[in-house]
Amino acid sequence: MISVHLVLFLIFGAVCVAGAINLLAQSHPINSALSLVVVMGALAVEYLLLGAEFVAAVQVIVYAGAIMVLFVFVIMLLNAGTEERTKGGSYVAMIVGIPGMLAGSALVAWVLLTHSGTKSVVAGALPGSPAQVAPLLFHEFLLPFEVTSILVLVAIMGAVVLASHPNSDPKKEKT
Amino acid sequence: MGIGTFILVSVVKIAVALFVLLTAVAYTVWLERKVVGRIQNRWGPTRVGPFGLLQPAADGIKFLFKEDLTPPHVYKPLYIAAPVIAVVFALTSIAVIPVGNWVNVGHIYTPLQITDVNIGLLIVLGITSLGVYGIALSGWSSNNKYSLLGGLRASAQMISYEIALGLSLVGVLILSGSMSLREIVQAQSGHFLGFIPNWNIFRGGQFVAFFIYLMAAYAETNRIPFDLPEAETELVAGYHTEYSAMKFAMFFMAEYANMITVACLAALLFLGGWSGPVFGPDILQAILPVFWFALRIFIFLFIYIWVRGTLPRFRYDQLMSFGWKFLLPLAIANLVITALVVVLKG
Amino acid sequence: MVPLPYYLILSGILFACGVTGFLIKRNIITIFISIELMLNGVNLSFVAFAAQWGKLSGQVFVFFVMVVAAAEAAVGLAIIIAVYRTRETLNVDQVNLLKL
Amino acid sequence: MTPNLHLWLIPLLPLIGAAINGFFGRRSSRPAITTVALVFSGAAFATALWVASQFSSLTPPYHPEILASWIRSGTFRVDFSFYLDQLSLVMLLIVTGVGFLIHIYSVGYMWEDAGFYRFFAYLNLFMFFMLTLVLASNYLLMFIGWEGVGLASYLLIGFWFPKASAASAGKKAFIVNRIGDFGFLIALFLIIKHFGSLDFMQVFGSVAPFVRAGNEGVLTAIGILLMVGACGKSAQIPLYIWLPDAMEGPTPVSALIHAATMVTAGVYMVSRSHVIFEHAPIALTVVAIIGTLTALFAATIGVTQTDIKKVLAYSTVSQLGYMFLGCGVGAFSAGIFHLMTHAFFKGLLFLAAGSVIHAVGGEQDMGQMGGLRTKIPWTFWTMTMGTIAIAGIPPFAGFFSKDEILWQASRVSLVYWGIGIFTAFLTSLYMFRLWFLTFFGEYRGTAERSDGHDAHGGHGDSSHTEHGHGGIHESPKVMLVPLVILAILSIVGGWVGINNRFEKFLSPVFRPGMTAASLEETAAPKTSEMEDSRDHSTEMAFTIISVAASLLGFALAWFLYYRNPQMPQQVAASLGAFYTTVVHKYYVDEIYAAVFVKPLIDGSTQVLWHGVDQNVIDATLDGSADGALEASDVARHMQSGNIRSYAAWVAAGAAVVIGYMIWMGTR
Repeated sequence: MISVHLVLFLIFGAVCVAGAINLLAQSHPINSALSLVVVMGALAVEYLLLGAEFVAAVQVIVYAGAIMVLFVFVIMLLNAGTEERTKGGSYVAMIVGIPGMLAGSALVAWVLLTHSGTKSVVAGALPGSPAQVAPLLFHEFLLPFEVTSILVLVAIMGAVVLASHPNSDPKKEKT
Repeated sequence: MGIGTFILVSVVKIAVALFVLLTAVAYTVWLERKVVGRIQNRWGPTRVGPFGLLQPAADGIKFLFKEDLTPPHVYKPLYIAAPVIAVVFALTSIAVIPVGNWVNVGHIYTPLQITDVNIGLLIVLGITSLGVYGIALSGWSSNNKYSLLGGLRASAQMISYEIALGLSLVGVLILSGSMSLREIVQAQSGHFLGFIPNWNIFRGGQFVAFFIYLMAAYAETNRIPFDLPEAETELVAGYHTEYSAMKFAMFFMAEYANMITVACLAALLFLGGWSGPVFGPDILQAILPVFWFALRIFIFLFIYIWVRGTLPRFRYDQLMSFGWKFLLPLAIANLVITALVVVLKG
Repeated sequence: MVPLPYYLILSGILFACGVTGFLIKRNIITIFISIELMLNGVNLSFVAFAAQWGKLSGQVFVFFVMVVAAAEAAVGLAIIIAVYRTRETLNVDQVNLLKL
Repeated sequence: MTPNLHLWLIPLLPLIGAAINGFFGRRSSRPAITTVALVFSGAAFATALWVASQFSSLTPPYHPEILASWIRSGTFRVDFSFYLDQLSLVMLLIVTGVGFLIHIYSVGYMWEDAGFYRFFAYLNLFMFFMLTLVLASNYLLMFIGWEGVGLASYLLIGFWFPKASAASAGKKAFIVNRIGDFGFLIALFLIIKHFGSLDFMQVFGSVAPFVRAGNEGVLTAIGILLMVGACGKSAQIPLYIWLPDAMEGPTPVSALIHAATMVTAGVYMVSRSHVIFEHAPIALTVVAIIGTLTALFAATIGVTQTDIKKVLAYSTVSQLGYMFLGCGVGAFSAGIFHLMTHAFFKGLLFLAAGSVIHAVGGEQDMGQMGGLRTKIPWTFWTMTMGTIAIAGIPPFAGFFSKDEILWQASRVSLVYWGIGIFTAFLTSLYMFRLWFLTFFGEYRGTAERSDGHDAHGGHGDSSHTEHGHGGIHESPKVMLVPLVILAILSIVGGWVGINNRFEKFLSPVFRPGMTAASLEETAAPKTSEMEDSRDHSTEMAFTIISVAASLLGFALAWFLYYRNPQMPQQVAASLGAFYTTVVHKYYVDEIYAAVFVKPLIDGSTQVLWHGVDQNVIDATLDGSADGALEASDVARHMQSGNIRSYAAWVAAGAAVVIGYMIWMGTR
């Protein structure tokens, strides 16, 4: 089963990377969004392999099922076409950003490969079923939980205020 | 059992489940036409076969051989992908639905269920929530204002009602203390007060939740009275205006498959699953629960059709305000009360 | 048995892709999507570390990240809509009033 | 124990008056302003009198009064503390008394002036600072008063600031005083450095051992620097030049500040720090020489002046010279004595002169006066008293004090005495010259042409306004009353000095034994046997000689300016160059302008302004500003308003941070 685990990891990891690359390659935002959905789905499987089944489920339901739908919805609403290649733009992003990003990731990769030991995790190493996650979430992390709830409330109100015409019913734009 | 047998059994189960499901879909369509016909004082399909029983097959063949034309201005990749997505997700969710007890076929002891995961319910919810993409993308990619409006409506409506749907199920989860559909069903076994079955709708007092679930399920499946995405009178056919032939059939299948899925969930969560009087020889003991389960599904679907034949359509803002201002608070209240009861009973 | 660094490197790749998308994309929505990609990469590393140290806290953190991401998506998309209404474009290079 | 005298009340009262008049005077009526000013200055005077009545009961006659702690750093501490001894008591009475009288006088004199409230606010302010100066119990507080009176005098000299000459005169006074204050400050620093305190008693107490430790040089330096300060304030050579110009101010100001009180602050300061001077004979000699020279010098100038106030101004300078001479020969009590009497008669003379000027409608040139005797009898008689007093004819006040000083000077060196006698002769000469020119002969002025009775002192004094004035007339009562009082004082004021009562009264302050000892150090040995042998006879002889000198001066004045008034021109012509030199005040102002002022201005303009300020400081500043501009012009391109470039910077920064942390971690 070990090999199966590794194989599954590699397969879905490849799917993840492919999705990410596609996200970059596609020039149409909706394709990017969908490829991100693919990435999320594959990540959910990775979570399952790690045993975090509840996380995986929430990943699918909340992330892929709600947030990304919101993205797609907005893309449809604005009917965003393929992005136009404006000249000028930011050369800094190319000159500084890309090398910086590459350098940073190279450093991180080097550290991971050399200093993080060779500890391995078996499939389902840490069973994160709702029954195990719930106590943690509602006892130890109760305060953050409530705070995030308030955050969400504020975010909803802010979204309504931002996205609504002064003379229109906010509900339609909120979704 | 070894991995080989595991894979074999899985494949067999998948094939059977798909066959049964698609057949059910086809005959749900037939059933609907018949029942609505009777409600509207018509006969419905009668020509093909006895009582028009072969009508679904005829429709299928028609869909298959009809010209599959693609309008010029559509965004092709998604236009093609959308129905596939819709039908795939609709069919996938059947994978975790148990239809009966464990059975012993030959010397293989296996559940009547493709796979039993302990978060089955969550998986179902997730997959159905992904089903939105099919409709939304179809609406958008077909580059047609009717379709776009339909798609927007559909996605907004489905996201809104998902919340009420999920919250209405939480009460059941609290009662049964598990997310595995099988365990939920087992938690509803037995009777109380001598004869009343131990179903959540009775015992757990989840009839409010059941009502909410019913409403939300209609909305989720874009059925009357919430079928605004495909409101013929205003949007021609909504998101699948531009679709024809097999693609259209895929949306059709997806819709009815979703109906069956929600029916299964309703049966499993509220109506005690496949529990029922079991007697007779082993084979009968194996079959009877499936029968009881199918019966519940049939009743549920009948209500679906009945409602369709009866009720008019909502207005869109009515739909939204109904979902957000009525169902959602009701579901939350039900959740809180259930939780309190469970805590107080210890 | 999968060595933990694999997960971490996968998450790193995803994060790097997100950064790159942020850098090379001109469409606000795409940039926003890249941000979500970064968040996903981080989540993966959270879960992986949770598995390594045997602490579920890591997974709980993922929930918080998701909630924050949801809030961020709501507000951010609202902002995008507002921007589109006012400037009729989604190209960030043309939404650069924030200069001296 | 000694009763609490509440000395702080005395300076405070005028301050309150100044505040009230200064803040609310603009909108209040003249009677109200008058009331405030007079009430508060009078209250100060009354308090001073009460203090004087209590004074005999004080034991010891040194009465410190610490009000608040001001500076505490380590062992060095300065308090807001007043103290009272015979010396400060005398000064207190002079300042408050004469000040009060002049307040009264000013009411009449300034009545018509627009800046009525301003004038009294300044006057009260001056009283406050002067009293602070007098009552201070340490050098720093004294310095505050010192600067304060300088400020008040600046404000009052430039009282008619629209007139350019007045403004410049004020500035001149201020600047010249700065020079003196500079010396004073350095002296204070030296005192702090070597005595670690500024409190009079502590400093004076530690002087003797300090000298015994062989630091007489330092002490001499301190003394000379103090003298420099005194020169600035008291208009001594070489810093006297501001006083004549100060006559631009209203006449009461000239009387109060530039004759009676402020200019004597230097004398007070020197006598206050007599201990230092007694232990620094060289400094003492310097004081004496400066005083003598100033007396003679100013007197000679005074003879030739034609402006009545200028004459009085130079006479003031010369009289101050007398005082310093007295201090310089160790006869501090004599100096203070002359200070007192001089306050009486010179104040009187100035006020009378103001009355004269007021009478003839602002004319200050004696050439335009004459024959006023009958027209303004009160002024005439009071001025006569003052003249006789300053001329030093017994039994008037001036005689006693001047005679005392000359006598003490003669005990030190006959040179001082001789010059003093000659100066006395010159003094009576120019004073009687003024007297004759003003009140005798026939009227040479043109005041009749004007009419109307509106323009009084204020406008009259500001000689640019020559408008309406009703003939020649006597001043109002409010101006005459102080004249009379001061006249009486300048008659009897000297009698307190008969057989050294005044000196004995002050003896607790200036311990005569100490003085004698210091004199033995300073003067020639023969002075010491003067003490007993030819003491009384010689004193009589010297007295007679000085009186004779005064009478001679009177006679000469009578001969030149009354019997045959055309004579002076011939004399002047015969004197020729010397006369012109004296008329032009020995060209001192011009010399100063050439030697100090012009180089200073040029240096400031060329070197400091154009050179240092513009080319160095401004250049540095502008350069740095431009550099910052350039740098930020480069850096500002980071803020392109483009989200992606921001993200790029973030990414680069993140890479740097990661690298740093890895480096730290792997090290």
